[in-house]
Amino acid sequence: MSMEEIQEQIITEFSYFDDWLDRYNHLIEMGKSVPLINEKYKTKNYLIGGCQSRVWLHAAMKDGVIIFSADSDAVITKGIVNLLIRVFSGQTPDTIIDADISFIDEIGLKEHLSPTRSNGLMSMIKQMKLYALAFKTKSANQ
Amino acid sequence: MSMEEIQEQIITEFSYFDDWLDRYNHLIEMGKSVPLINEKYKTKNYLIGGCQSRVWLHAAMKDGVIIFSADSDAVITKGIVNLLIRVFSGQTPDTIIDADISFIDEIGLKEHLSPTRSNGLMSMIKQMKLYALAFKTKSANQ
Amino acid sequence: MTFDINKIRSDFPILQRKIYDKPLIYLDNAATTQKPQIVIDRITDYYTYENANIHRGVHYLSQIDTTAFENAREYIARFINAPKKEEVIFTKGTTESINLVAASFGRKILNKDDEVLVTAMEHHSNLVPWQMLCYEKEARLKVIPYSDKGEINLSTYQMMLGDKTKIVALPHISNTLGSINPVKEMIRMAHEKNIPVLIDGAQALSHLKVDIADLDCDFYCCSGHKAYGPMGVGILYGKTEHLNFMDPYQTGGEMVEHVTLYETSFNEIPFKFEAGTPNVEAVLGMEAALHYVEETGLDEITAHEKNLLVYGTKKLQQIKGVQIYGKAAEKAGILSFLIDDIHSFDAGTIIDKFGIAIRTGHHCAQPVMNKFGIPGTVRASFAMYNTREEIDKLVEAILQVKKMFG
Amino acid sequence: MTFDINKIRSDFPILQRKIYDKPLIYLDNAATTQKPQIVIDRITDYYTYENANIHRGVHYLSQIDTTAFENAREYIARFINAPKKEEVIFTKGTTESINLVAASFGRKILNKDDEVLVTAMEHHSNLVPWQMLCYEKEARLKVIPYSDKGEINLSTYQMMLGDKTKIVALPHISNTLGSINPVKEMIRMAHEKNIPVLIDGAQALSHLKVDIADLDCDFYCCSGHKAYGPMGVGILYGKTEHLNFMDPYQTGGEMVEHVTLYETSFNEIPFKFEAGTPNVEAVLGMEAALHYVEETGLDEITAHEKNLLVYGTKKLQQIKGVQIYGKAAEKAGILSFLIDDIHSFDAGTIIDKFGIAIRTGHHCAQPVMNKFGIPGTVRASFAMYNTREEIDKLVEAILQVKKMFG
Ligand SMILES: Cc1ncc(COP(=O)(O)O)c(C=O)c1O
Ligand SMILES: Cc1ncc(COP(=O)(O)O)c(C=O)c1O
Repeated sequence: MSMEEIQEQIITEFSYFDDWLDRYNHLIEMGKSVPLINEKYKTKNYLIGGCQSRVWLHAAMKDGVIIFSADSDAVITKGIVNLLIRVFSGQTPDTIIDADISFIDEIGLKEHLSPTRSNGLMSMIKQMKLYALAFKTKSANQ
Repeated sequence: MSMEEIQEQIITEFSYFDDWLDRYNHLIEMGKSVPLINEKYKTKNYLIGGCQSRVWLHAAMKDGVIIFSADSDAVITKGIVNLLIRVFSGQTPDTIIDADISFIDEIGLKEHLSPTRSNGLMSMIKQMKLYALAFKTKSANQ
Repeated sequence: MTFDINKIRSDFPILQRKIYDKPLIYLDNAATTQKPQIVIDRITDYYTYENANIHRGVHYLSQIDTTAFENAREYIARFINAPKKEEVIFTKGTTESINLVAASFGRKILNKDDEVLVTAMEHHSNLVPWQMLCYEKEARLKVIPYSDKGEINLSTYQMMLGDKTKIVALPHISNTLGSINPVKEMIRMAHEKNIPVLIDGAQALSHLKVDIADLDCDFYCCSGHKAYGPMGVGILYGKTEHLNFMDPYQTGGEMVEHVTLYETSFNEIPFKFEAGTPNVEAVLGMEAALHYVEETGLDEITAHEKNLLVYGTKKLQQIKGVQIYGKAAEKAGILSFLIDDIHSFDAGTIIDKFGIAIRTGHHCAQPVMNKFGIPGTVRASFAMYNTREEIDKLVEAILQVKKMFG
Repeated sequence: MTFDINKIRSDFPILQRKIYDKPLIYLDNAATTQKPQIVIDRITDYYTYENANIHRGVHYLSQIDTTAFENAREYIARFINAPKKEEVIFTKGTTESINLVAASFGRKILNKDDEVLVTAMEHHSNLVPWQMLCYEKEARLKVIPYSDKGEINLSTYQMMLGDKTKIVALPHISNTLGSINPVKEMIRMAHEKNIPVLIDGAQALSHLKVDIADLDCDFYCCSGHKAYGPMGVGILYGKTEHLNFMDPYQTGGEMVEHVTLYETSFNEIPFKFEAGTPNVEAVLGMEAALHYVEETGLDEITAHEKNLLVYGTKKLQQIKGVQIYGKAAEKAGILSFLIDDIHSFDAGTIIDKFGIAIRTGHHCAQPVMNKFGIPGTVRASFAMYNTREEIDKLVEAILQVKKMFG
């Protein structure tokens, strides 16, 4: 599926929930199914700074696309990570670098987009794009 | 004359002037007749801090009363100094220490009473009272 | 004086607003308090009718502002019962006040192998400046321990006060555990050995009576914004002898007496420590805030917040799985807790949806979190305008959290 | 864009007030500027609807404030054309910004016998911190001279830039003489020898276009309150490489990343330099002020103030016995003068009675007074809301002064 299609899918999914309670319950559900990071990556090196909860993120390049895995000690954060992984994992570096993330606004999670240090969504997206950039540069240099 | 009488006199004197212009002209006049300090006292030691214009103040004890002399490089300040000297000079230390200076308010010069560092009226009064205290302590110790 | 909670609440305009269509329940008072209308009005009036730069100005506005500013200093000095008004220095907040003392006093008295004493419950603002100073001076930072309840053991403390101890820095009230520390007694003990004491009073001002003369502390630091006043102003109280001994901290502007290109002499206290244009607006706003507190009745406020603490503690303890951190016998209106093993961020995110403002995380006191082996807590902290009904709503929110993450 | 002076005047509520029954004529803008209604409203709104402590808060108010605060940083960075928004650090004012650089940068790079260059026209805030630093480090403060007109001689300056020069600190605009210094050229010259340059822009912001990227300065310092914003906020712009190299200045609160009882790691820029609760109110107020300036048109403001300067200079020169200090070809709207040999305090006291706010004295630039051998000057300084009619009133007042002391 293209990234746009996945985003559309997520938007549709969330559109079934009228209120915050159901949206968050859904997010919590999603938090349970996050592609878990290998325990050996749950170290300082893979920690994303600037989150109130701890988030570990790992990325690997496979057949021209990037595969992300992650974990967090907070469940809502895990849910958000899962959303991002659904969108970004399996995409090419270029797609990720140019990705528009306005779908987060549309599913009513805009509050997590604020440029603060209190939540990690922006940091996570930044880190994912940085990984993409790094892989792109690396393959260009090969 | 008692200090109260002098203050009354000054209040009466100023009551003839309706507006600030005449009051200030009077003050400037008074500035010209300030009991001039001996040039040898126009040194750092006799300078009063906290005034925008420079004020030198000297005090001497004579027959149980204090005689003040002063000068300033600004004319209005000189006028104010003169007022204070008329009130305080020739009085006993105790009278000076306990002096109520509300007459300044009554003659419409309250603006110079603000506890600021921009004008020296408060500093001058403080310094005069300090002199009085010093002389009192000195004579008590003799 | 009667404590009229409805009147008080109507004095704070923000309490009329809604968050997610629910009335705002503001329980983040240890982070910053809300402002009564008269504080907002004071600021508006200041900029609408009075604004000018103060000191040395001969013009009318500058004169009335200077008078207002120095009168505010006098009022605030009286409010905290400081022996002299020149001992009250305006800073931008508690953090700056502590940094000022560390730099201008600590740096001057501390030598290699000397010791600085702090507690293990410090806010970072009363910890990191001393860490840095000790590092620079090759001195030792010694940490006064406390019990799991959040109480400092006085005899341990007394034993730690040694010949090498050059300064003690203590929080009046812990911003995480709520403990009201026995600072008067601790100051007395330190003074027996001639050791000066700094009190971090960020959480105390306007919550309980701060009586500098009675405490006899050497330094006291607090912030306006945590005491119903505006942001950008704080107090450093210091004893005259110390302030005169200290070098200036920042230099420039009105704090100098005489300047040539190569030499400068400094003004007297408090001006010596107030470099640059002072925040007149915030000082006048802080005066208005303390006025409001005085009129409302500080004792009544203290009692009201204590009531809320007792009620809130009882209610929270009735919820299965809620663990409260900080159980000192003497405790202010600060309630830190965790629900089961739910992450504080998860809990906070849901509680927020009820229109309830609470804080989550480490509250700038990471060592406290380390002691209890947790990444953070949820913290509800009370002010004069809070009510039992608001605590009931918090309980509802907590039950919802349990349901969602249970 | 048309520059509508009547509209502008009506935007500043204080201009409607009377002093001694006369309309206020505010000509003390170099000390502090007045505030337009939208700045006052921004503050009122902030405390009425939004107030909270920012960063790390998960609750709604804290989140919207954090966003607003960081958006303000972004806007302000753009306003001064700073290359990166993290290079914009909020301080309490110019004085603090300069002290921060002296302490965290100067102290780290300066050694015995090194040199710091300043001009002989500095405000004390850009002089005393460097004096103190040189004293501490046994380094030398070297002073760039200027002509009687108030112009720096560029070739003398270039000659003074030597191997030992470690930092140059310059005023963009002199607060006493009004000279607009050729800072871009001076920065270029210093950079040729790899010497970093700090610009004291207190008098420049909102009076002329400040373009950091174009100037290529290493540090730029200014205050909100001199640029139509609230008191209690200032900017330190610093190049990333310097800011990363520098140690923190004040510590505590949000500027740390990780804290244990004995060790601390610091947050990244800009937060590393913003210890304690930030002055959210003042930052948002400053943003509103700069917005207002942008909408009014900065070029038009500059032109208007230049007009007033030209007009005022002409009018003052027509009065016999008036001596103007500062006659640089490039000059901002700052007019220092003396009338005959009348003391500035005498003149100022009378001028005040006309409802005119001017400043008298040494303007925190005593070395400038020493150069000209005078104790002080009378200073009229212009802002966007001043008019020719106001200058005419000033002239009337000066004539009265001459009459009274003549
Ligand atoms: C040139 C100059 N530098 C520095 C300052 C100090 O600014 P602040 O008092 O806002 O820190 C001023 C203001 O008086 C100034 O005019
Ligand atoms: C105990 C304590 N000390 C110091 C501070 C720092 O206060 P400010 O951020 O106002 O400088 C706080 C506030 O967070 C605090 O709670």
